Amino acid sequence: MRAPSDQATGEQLLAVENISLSFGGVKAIRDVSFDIRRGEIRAIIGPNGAGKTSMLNVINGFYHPQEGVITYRGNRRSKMKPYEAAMQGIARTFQNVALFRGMTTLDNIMAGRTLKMHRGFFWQCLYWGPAQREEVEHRQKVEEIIDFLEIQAIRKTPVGRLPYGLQKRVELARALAMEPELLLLDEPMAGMNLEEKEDMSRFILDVNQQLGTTIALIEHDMGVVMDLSDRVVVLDHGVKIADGTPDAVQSNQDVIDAYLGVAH
Amino acid sequence: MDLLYRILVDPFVQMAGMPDFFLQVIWEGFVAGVLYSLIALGFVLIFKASGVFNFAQGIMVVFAALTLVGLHALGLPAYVALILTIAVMGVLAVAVERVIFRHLVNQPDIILLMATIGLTYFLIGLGEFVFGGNPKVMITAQLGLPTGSTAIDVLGGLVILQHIDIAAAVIAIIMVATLGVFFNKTRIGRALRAVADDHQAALSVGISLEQIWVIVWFAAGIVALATGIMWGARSDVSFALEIVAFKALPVLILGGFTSIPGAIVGGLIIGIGEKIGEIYWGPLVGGGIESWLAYVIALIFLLFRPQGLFGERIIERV
Amino acid sequence: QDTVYIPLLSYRTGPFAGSGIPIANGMSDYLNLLNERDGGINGVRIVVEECETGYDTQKGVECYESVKAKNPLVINPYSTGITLQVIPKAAVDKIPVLSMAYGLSASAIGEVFPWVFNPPATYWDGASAIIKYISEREGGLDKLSGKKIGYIFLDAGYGREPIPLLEQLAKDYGFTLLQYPVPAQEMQNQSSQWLNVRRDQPDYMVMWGWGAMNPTAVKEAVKIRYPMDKFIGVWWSGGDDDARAGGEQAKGYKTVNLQGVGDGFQAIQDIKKLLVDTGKSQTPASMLGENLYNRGVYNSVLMAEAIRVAQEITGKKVIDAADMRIGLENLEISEERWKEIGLEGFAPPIKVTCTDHNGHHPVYIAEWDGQKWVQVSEWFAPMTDVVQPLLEAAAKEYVAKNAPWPARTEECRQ
Amino acid sequence: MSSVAAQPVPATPAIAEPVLSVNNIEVIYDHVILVLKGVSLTVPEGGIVALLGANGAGKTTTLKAVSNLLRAERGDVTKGSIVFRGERVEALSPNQLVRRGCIQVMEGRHCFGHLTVEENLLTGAFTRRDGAAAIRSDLEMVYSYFPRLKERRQSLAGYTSGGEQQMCAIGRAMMARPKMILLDEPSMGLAPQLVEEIFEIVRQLNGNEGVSFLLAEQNTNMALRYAGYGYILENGRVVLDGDAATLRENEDVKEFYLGIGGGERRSFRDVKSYRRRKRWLS
Amino acid sequence: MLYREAGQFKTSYEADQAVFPILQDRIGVMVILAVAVAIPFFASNFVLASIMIPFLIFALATIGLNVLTGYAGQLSLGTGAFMGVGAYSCYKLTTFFPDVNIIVLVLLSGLFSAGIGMVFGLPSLRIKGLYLAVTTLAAQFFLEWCFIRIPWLYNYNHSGAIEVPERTGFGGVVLTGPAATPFVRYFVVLAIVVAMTIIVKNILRGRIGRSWMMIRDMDIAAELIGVRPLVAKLSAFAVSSYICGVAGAMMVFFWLGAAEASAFAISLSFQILFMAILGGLGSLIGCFFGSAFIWALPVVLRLVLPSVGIQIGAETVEHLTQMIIGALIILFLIVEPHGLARLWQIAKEKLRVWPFPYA
Ligand SMILES: Nc1ncnc2c1ncn2[C@@H]1O[C@H](COP(=O)(O)OP(=O)(O)OP(=O)(O)O)[C@@H](O)[C@H]1O
Ligand SMILES: Nc1ncnc2c1ncn2[C@@H]1O[C@H](COP(=O)(O)OP(=O)(O)OP(=O)(O)O)[C@@H](O)[C@H]1O
Ligand SMILES: [Mg+2]
Ligand SMILES: [Mg+2]
Repeated sequence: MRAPSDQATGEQLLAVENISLSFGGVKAIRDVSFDIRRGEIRAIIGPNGAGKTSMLNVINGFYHPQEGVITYRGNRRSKMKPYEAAMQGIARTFQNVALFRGMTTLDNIMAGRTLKMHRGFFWQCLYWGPAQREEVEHRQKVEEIIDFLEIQAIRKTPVGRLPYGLQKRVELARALAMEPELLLLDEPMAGMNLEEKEDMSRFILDVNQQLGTTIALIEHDMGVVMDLSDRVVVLDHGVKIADGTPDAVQSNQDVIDAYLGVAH
Repeated sequence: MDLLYRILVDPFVQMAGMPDFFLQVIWEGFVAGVLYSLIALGFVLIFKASGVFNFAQGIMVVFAALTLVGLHALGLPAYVALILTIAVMGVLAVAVERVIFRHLVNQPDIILLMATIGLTYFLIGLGEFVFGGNPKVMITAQLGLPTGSTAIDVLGGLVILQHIDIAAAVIAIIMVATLGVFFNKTRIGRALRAVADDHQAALSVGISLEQIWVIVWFAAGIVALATGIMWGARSDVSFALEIVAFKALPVLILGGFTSIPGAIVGGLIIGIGEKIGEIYWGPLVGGGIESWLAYVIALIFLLFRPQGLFGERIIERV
Repeated sequence: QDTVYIPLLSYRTGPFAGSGIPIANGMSDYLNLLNERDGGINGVRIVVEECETGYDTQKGVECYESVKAKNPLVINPYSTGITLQVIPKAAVDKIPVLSMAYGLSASAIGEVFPWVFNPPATYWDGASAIIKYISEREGGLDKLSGKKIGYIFLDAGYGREPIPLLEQLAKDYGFTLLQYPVPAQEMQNQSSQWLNVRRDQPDYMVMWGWGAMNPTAVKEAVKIRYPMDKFIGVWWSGGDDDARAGGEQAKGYKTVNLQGVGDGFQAIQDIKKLLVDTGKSQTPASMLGENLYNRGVYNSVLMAEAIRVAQEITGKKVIDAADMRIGLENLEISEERWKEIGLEGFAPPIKVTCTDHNGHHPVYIAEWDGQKWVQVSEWFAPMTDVVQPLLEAAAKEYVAKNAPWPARTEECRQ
Repeated sequence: MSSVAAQPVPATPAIAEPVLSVNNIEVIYDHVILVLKGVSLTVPEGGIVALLGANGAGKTTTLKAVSNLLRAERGDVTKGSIVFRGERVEALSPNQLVRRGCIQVMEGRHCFGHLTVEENLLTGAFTRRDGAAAIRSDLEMVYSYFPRLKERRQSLAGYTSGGEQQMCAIGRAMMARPKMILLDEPSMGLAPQLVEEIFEIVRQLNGNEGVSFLLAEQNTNMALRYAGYGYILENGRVVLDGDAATLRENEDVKEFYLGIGGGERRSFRDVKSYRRRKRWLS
Repeated sequence: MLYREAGQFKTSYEADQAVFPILQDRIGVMVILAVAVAIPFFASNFVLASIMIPFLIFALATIGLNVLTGYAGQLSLGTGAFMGVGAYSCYKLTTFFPDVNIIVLVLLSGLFSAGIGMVFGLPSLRIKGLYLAVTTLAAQFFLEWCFIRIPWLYNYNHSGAIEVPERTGFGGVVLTGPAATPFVRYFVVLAIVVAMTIIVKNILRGRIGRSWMMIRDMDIAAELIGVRPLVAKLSAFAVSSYICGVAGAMMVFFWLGAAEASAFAISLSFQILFMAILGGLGSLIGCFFGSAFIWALPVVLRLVLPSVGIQIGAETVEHLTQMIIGALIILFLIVEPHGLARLWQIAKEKLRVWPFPYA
């Protein structure tokens, strides 16, 4: 386990500065700035409706903030298309599972590799030859992920039929298949019991440590957040109210009032 | 240059040159629009309550009108036939719910659409079997609907108003108003929208789909009857009327699938728009453009408002 | 007993049923009458079988294929679309096609279309007859100059077919042709077309409509107060229901007609007695003698007479499709013959020849009196001199475009 | 980890007249997938019963079998019986069941996206006949439980955040004034503070109004603190049941569901390798 | 016990990704193909010309629509018009290139409808779901209007129809025109349909097909994963219209023999849509089921009904047929809402667990 202090020196991967986002009258995010460093696990917490999910949406281009700049890998940008974010190595999972319900687990994960596949239309029509070789190559990568997440048994099951917890896992697998640099996880453990949360935590740590993927994590289970994350940013009503190490955040009175209720 | 003139200037010159005729065009467009709205209204009702596009609405129009005329032909007085026809539409509503929709709760919209297609096949077969395929004359006068026309002297010319068209407009407005109030101001209205959103959740809070569906199919049946009477009075009562139902599509799309006022406004825009388009711009390309103009008008509106004028917002969120 | 098989591609369902039902009734009633009354034609019973097309080309082709296997004498497609499809097949399958006064006008040229027959007149004849009638009312062809004639038509091959001829005549006689196309799906919704009519104020209106288009047009004409006696439809726009829909005000609406109307003819009375009153027919008594019903009867007369002629020429009792073609090519119904078959004054004498599969027979104008059609003009001949060259050119064009079109090999037997 | 000392309601399901009893039911989806293989449970009048189990154990299926929503998923109860307040209910429609006082809060929120938050809440009162005033005051009650909802009352539910939707779904069920609530994963996606609040609300409704609860929950810790009795489901079978207090002391439950094996709370970081799941049934 | 995959181990991903990984399925497909090839040697011309040929052509058109609606989730009501574009372009091509093999022209004509399909697909970026129907409807009616109004398209024929000229190929075999036997036409159609089905299957199981399904299932997520909606949707429109175009050309050239604009009316669009939905959206085998159900079953019923019952009129047969079809559609949906293909799948699953009722 690495000490949090190592992280502090890590190079900055992404920075959001003075982001504001509103929908009509609703101000979802107001003037929030923070950064994510390469290789760290950065948690975003806050009460319901604080703007956490909206923040992730801003980072990967689904929402366009009215104000503010985002710097990713040293490039400043304000507006971009979601698929451009994906091309630059940002992957994510969703709070309300957003799997492709009509496809099998395997296809869902293969979908994550879309950007890595290049064979043209002609070869796809023929299938035999290059297209098949490519398909098999990527299938191998996907199988590794399937092994890693222990979902071999449901490979060929349409995801619509899976219980919620497994769906979340498939979603993680799909995001991993993109081999992202930055992985955004939106409540990956909601609706899981303790044992499953432990498993999921393990996966997340492994991804972070073995593959060196930077992770931004939204989670309401404080145990998970405290144990996994290197730094935590706390939002409330769209405003950043705290930012720092888990311990510091946990004892911050504002955070306790707004979010935790009682000290955990 | 000449072409530009003919596209950009000449039509307006014509409009200004014959204002009485222009007024007549608007009126005809208005009437057509009202009639389109009547068809669209039937679709909206069922769409609101189940999220399903009721393919059978067109044939229901024919079926209702045929029943009315058929019962009258048996010697029943017009009003008795009318009441009996309403009863038949009620029976149809119950049957549709019992036999079809009860078994298809919580299925994807496209499946429900397919079921209404099945229903369409069945009703066409049944209708032709019972009533025969030959056209019949609507019993307009017997129902006490006005016939004849009035010519108004305005703007240096005559504008002819058909009494039946005026009646159609009045009936349509009454119908839209009643249904609008019924579905928007009562708790049934809220329940309807809930059902359209999520069958299962609606069930879970105790909304009775059976009851809701019977109500809306019955309402749609009555709207179909009104539509059948009005269109029947315009041409004749035959299975060809079913084709007219397609006209509801651009209206619905423009107005928004779930909105009762949308059906009216959409109908009027399409009705008036296509008449003006056909009369003043149609000749440039040899006429007959009405068949696609409505869709193009709807398309242009949609590019600005993808959910139609009054449709519910398409929720995009992750 | 000996039988021959005649399929009828009818449509009693769908949007065009309104026009299809009386025709189907007339056709089958007359053939069945021959069976009931005379025991068939020279002792050969006719097996009549309807195949429902719904006026749909797909089903029409299916019907054609299904009846083909049963050795039909002749095919009556009763739809221009289906006719166009079976025309090329006819020569291959060796089954004559009888498209009575519809279908491809150019198929009148027997040299090119040995297997297709479209008596008694083509659409071009019809259109020219209407113009001729108008000119007579105006007091001569030279009076047409400067007049405006509106043409409202079903926007399909059927309705577009007369346009070249009308344009030609407009050029020749100096009238203006105004076109009002009605798209098929707008059949019952013609207010724009009639608004245009109201604006343009044409002196006459000519209509090429079918099915539900007709009653709607009549109603719309009434609505804009168009003078009904200047509104003339082709023979397919002359259904009783079509005019009836316009109510009282439809009085004066005209149609160019090919045969007599009313149930006063002996043969029709026989049908009533032997078939309708005994419940052997689907026809309601009120429909007997209606214009389109009689059209159906006419169609069957053509077939029956052709069978008789074929029997005579070939000497066979039970003829086949090839014989039937010969029968049709030598079809002749004289005045006496019309009388013999109980249809005196029903139609002018008919003659079809190897080269002329149509005959361009005389037509007359009928007017709706609020209850029924009445004849308001003498029988008169269409402008064959204008039509014939056009037909020949069209046939030549057809051959060129459908190369390799087989040359006629059938000899002309008499 | 401090805890609000929750006194478990002493549960004696055998004695008190059960408000709900499920007897040995079997559920098949799509005619081929057998999911519940004989589940029995009872909820005593005024009791809170927790249904625990891993993902896919069949908790949701059980609840839906009770509320009769299964049919909408092409599932079928093929065996066994369900008795709600002395009446067999398998043949009733969900709406009849709601009228009889049993309502379900569905997993995954299921708010009506195109209705505003307030309209969503009002649909909950669909079956009520006790007048607008009563409904109004209940609406205020829900708002007082969930102030966040009041702030967002006019926005379309489809646009609200996950947690807001969850509150909306729970509030909606409360609007029906039920005798019994089937709660499916109420804590999912809620902030910790709210989770506590939700369970407090459950306790209040239970204590003040005598509402019974059948509660499917992953947050075992919470569930067993508030429930009187618990069932543990695995692979479509009940594998363990007992008083909440007893369950909490059970070593296996501690190990797998409470995360306090060995007496101390483990850190998520320290779970070294994936453990083989120990199961009561293999 | 017959349908078991037990014991069939796949040792490579290639084998696992095969279209029919299970031996019994492979055998089944072979049997079906063998039957398809054998049919003409037994069946009457009527069966070939009126059941099999249209059945195959409609199945292909349904595949085209299914690519767009079933796989890419874009509702289309313009299939008929896209088929029309194929037919009219093929007709023009035959006039311009009378000597080129007609099959090549048929395959080329699809390109034109692909192009037009893409143009009408553009609004799909902004307009979704049922609302998208308006663009395809606009396409339907506008194109239909063009088929009537642009006489150049039908070579200024007075009849306003396109007529199929006689064309030979492969050493003098008559392929089109009235002299082409159903036997020959059937094999040409069969070959094209089988080849196109295989190609579509290939596209579907690769990257492009997956990106369509991603857009269908959840367009937002798909975009966040890196699918460009523009490319995915337009490619679906293109492929779909291409297939429909080819089907349309075949419909006229190998089946009807001549066609007016009305042959490509909205009723054709609906007919194909019914086939796609009833067969099962998002299933290739379903396209064949749907086509068989909506086209072939009525034909068979029309033949069979008179022979079992008392003598009834042709129109009564038609009425009964319609009622039966309607009732069957409803019945099938109640039994299995996801179409005939799903019913098939469930049947297979049942077979797999047989003799036990469920797994
Ligand atoms: N597209 C939108 N339109 C309108 N309002 C929105 C939209 N997206 C988010 N909001 C509002 O912005 C606020 C923040 O929402 P967000 O989903 O970011 O919350 P969150 O922090 O993720 O909450 P939770 O923990 O409950 O998921 C909420 O009040 C929500 O209703
Ligand atoms: N509609 C359905 N069709 C087929 N199988 C289903 C369906 N719904 C659920 N299942 C299956 O039934 C089993 C039980 O599912 P259920 O949703 O009841 O589990 P759960 O205990 O609620 O799990 P979770 O904690 O993930 O919500 C799962 O294996 C699931 O795959
Ligand atoms: Mg969120
Ligand atoms: Mg569950």
